[in-house]
Amino acid sequence: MKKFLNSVDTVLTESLDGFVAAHSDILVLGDEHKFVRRRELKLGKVALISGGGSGHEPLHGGLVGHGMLDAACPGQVFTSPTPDQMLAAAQSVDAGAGCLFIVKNYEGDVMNFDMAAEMSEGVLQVVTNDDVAVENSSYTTGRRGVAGTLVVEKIVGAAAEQGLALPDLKALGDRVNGATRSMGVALTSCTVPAAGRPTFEIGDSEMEFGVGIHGEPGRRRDALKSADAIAEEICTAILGDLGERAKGPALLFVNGFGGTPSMELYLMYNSARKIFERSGVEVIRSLVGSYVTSLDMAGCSITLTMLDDEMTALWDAPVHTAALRWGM
Amino acid sequence: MKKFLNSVDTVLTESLDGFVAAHSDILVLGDEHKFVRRRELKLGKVALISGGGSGHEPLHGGLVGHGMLDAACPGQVFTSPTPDQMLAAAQSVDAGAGCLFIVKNYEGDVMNFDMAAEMSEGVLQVVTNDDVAVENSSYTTGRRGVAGTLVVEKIVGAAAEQGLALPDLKALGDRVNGATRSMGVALTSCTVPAAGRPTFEIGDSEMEFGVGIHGEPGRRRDALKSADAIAEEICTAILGDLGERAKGPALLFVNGFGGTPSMELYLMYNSARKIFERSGVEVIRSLVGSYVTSLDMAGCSITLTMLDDEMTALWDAPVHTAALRWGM
Amino acid sequence: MTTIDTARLVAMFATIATATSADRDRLCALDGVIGDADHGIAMELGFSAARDAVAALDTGATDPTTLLNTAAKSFLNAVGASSGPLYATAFMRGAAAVKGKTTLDDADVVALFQAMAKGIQDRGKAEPGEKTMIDAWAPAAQAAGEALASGKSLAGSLEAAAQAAKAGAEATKAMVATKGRASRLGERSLGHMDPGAASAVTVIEAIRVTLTD
Amino acid sequence: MTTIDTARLVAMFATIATATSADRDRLCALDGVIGDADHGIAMELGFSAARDAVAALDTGATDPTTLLNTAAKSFLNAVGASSGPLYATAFMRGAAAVKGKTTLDDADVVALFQAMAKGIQDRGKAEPGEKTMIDAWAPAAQAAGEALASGKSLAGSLEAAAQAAKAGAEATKAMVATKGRASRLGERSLGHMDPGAASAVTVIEAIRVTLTD
Ligand SMILES: Nc1ncnc2c1ncn2[C@@H]1O[C@H](COP(=O)(O)OP(=O)(O)O)[C@@H](O)[C@H]1O
Ligand SMILES: Nc1ncnc2c1ncn2[C@@H]1O[C@H](COP(=O)(O)OP(=O)(O)O)[C@@H](O)[C@H]1O
Ligand SMILES: [Mg+2]
Ligand SMILES: [Mg+2]
Ligand SMILES: [Mg+2]
Ligand SMILES: [Mg+2]
Repeated sequence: MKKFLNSVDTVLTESLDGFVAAHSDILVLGDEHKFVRRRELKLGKVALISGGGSGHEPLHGGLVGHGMLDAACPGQVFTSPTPDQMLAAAQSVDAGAGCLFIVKNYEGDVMNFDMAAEMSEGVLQVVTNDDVAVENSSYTTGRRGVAGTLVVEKIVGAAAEQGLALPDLKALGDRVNGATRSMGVALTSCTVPAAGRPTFEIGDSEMEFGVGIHGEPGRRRDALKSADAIAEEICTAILGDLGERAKGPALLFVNGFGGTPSMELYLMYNSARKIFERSGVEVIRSLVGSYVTSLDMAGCSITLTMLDDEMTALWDAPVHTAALRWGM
Repeated sequence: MKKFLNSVDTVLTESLDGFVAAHSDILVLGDEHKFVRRRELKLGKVALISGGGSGHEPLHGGLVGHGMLDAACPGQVFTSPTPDQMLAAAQSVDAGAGCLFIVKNYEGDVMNFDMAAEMSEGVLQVVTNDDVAVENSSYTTGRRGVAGTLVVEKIVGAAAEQGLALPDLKALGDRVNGATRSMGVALTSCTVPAAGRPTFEIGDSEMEFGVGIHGEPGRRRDALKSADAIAEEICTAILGDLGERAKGPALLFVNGFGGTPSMELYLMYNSARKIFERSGVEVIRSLVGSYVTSLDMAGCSITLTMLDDEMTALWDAPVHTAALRWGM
Repeated sequence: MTTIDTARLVAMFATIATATSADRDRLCALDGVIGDADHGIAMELGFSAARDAVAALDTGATDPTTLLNTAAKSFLNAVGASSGPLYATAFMRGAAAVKGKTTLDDADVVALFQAMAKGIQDRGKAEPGEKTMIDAWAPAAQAAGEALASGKSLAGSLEAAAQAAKAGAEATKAMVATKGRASRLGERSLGHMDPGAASAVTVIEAIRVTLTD
Repeated sequence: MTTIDTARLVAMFATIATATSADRDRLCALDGVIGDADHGIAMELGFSAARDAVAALDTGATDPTTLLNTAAKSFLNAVGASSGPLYATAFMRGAAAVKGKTTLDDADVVALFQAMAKGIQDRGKAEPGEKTMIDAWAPAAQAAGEALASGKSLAGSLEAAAQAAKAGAEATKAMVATKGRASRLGERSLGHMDPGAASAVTVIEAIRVTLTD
């Protein structure tokens, strides 16, 4: 295992300490590293809380700030945070209008957030499940929540900032999730620090097609193909799943898994954009970068969100987080 | 070689096409992919032009936009752009107040930019050489220009936006470069697409200490150490080189080389910050991310720029590029 | 008729903690085959936390409900895995089932046991046959109830539960996960015991041992 | 006395292009030892571009200066390596040295040759002994000048230049790069010929062949 670390036991806390120190203008660290929250709260605003296993940085901590999340709870690597974290976060950021939990669809996460929700008052949840690769996986019942979660967090975050009420935010979150599809491919495995070796073996000219963001198996192991061929298959799966809805304005998000550089991501974006536009999708917003990672895994995912005017305006609304910032 | 690509001959143009398509709100592509320039020029403003070998993305194309570069010329991977590129870029963005070339100190780059400068009117140059790892390398006479180049481009870019004249911008660029020191370490090699195999061999528990951003040799090959030990040695080299100047306010920039995820970069930032602050440096600005990469190389560099009030204000000034954005 | 007081429940958590800790590597190995190899760690962490939390209580001033809720909470906050909410819910439901009692008789213990199984099922929404811990807990709870109804003692009832759990866990080997976690493995999951079902056997056996002598 | 006209210079670039192209793999291999393995590609690219550019000129209406400047520009814009500006400067300086002439006599050709060497040195700021192409070009230029001064023909002068280049390139094997590109290799660079010096021999030999028969 080749990583910058001092001890596998302190990777998370040291990294979080650095993260919060580097962004102390906008972030505060909760006691016992239970959560990261935005420095300035807004009275009467619904609090948006997300979280999940660590190893997907900048998701979710890097998406905390004005116009997006109020708090994020980091679990151990690829492991759900525990309800006391969500409860501590909620207590810290609840501004009197309730909380919305945004949860990626993994059994551990869903059950832990459910318990926290049951132990609180005034909490609703949005569970994201944008991954069209597989219906069930080694971690989920139903589809996995992956990179599309960022899109949900951005759009719902903007609406929360503008004062939308809790039930409306939940409805909006479900709507954005419903308009979003993703699929990924891995060229190499990730290595969980505590495990010390790659999560899966993969040959020099193989790829894992439809991989999950924990390195869990996807649709199949396949020979490494050209960027165009990979994009073609991913985009076709996304378009097929969207069906009739795959027409008109959309956000195209090409996400790196941690070990793939920006040169390759833009090349994939170029392929994907052509394929989508050929079939009647109009790419009016774009995001390219490593935002929802799987530690050091080389690979990428493609996410498409069909936009309406409201969603587009909310996507464009000002945001100031460690990882996404515009308009302020 | 595991990369997303269609053909090694078209990697750069396809990636650039994707890049400009994703950022068409702020960028325009020059004819024959000779340069990327900002969409909106400002009359009477000195034009800032940089460039260099590709493979360091988002440097330099991702740093084109309001408050930073006016144009960037991408060479082949790890190879200088040619003077016709700089000349075409200059012709396209010169707004009547001259051009400043910002050039990383590599023989090929320096000679090519020199020729372009000689063929133009009203051009000055800033050559960055922030890497303290080695005095000469396989590509340079004198120190290499590495991640600190981003800091020069940001600060000079802000000053240009505010209307500073060409000679003053050159002086400022030289001053920022003079206040900046960097050093990097590689855990894995990069793979140049055209070569198809890793640039250097490195053992499973080795690191290349003081590596260059083209994977060129550094100070020495060493056993992989803890993050703290690596940071200690890099920071000590930087502090030693700065000497008396290493006191007071500074920008700490931890840069990933392409294959290292954000979790590890923040952990390194945490280590480095403590070491610098212990010795009297006050970290008042921070940047953590993969901005000056070496294709898919795993590793990172640490850059320290000693700040004065003017430089701090210029760092904070609004910027809107693909890779750096704030204040607008 | 056995009477279980708070102190005995404290001892029960200590025994479960020792047993799951001893079982850790086997459980991790089982999870490594069809999951993410951390189930042993989760169980050890969870039950050590529960053991420590209930050991810190003043048994004289604590009723079983409070003790079980304490165990639930500490288990929950120690474990970020699926097993955290599953066992936490089990103990919370058990706590509710014996609300108001200061000591537990045979029927109370069996009711608690059945509430635990029900809690796991409600939380995880797994059906028997889907290759989860429910395939050990559900038959165990049913067997305990039937044994008690047919006049067996608590010892006999928990004995029946332990045997049913063991058989249920064994049966998961023949199951292909069709829903949830291991389902992507398809046929690959065949022949391997579900780790959560395996640990359920360990937990239930530890409960039996501490509550029946 | 030979008279070199524009057409002969066109032929010269064609010959250099053929020669460097044939030499490509050897030059890449040499660069692979102490540099980045692309020198053969750079030389092939640069001289193919120069050949094509000058071949497209109307030789009747083009003087040597214009031809050499055209070659310089096309070489420069075809090659992103160090050799681009070095050879481009060489040809631009050569062009300046023969400004105003429509054909070149022996002294003109030697002056052009010396200006090229001077251009490389001015652009790259390398001193002899630093293991660069200058270690071939500088002695070659000097030898050509001395030969001409001592009464040799152009053929004899270029013969002397080619021999000096070959000896100079050979001598780079014994040099440890102390400055610039290969210096980090220290002793590792010992024993290997500098690729730029090696290609200089090829270029100079191609010049000799085309301008002297
Ligand atoms: N929905 C569920 N219902 C019942 N049991 C479940 C459910 N999901 C998982 N389990 C049980 O949990 C076990 C895995 O637990 P553990 O490894 O601790 O959690 P995780 O899967 O989050 O890593 C599985 O073997 C299975 O028995
Ligand atoms: N400053 C310099 N002066 C003279 N020759 C140089 C200089 N720098 C490099 N060279 C020559 O260029 C050769 C390498 O050329 P090439 O491989 O084409 O360029 P690059 O080094 O940019 O890849 C070296 O072998 C050396 O002879
Ligand atoms: Mg597990
Ligand atoms: Mg787990
Ligand atoms: Mg070379
Ligand atoms: Mg080169």
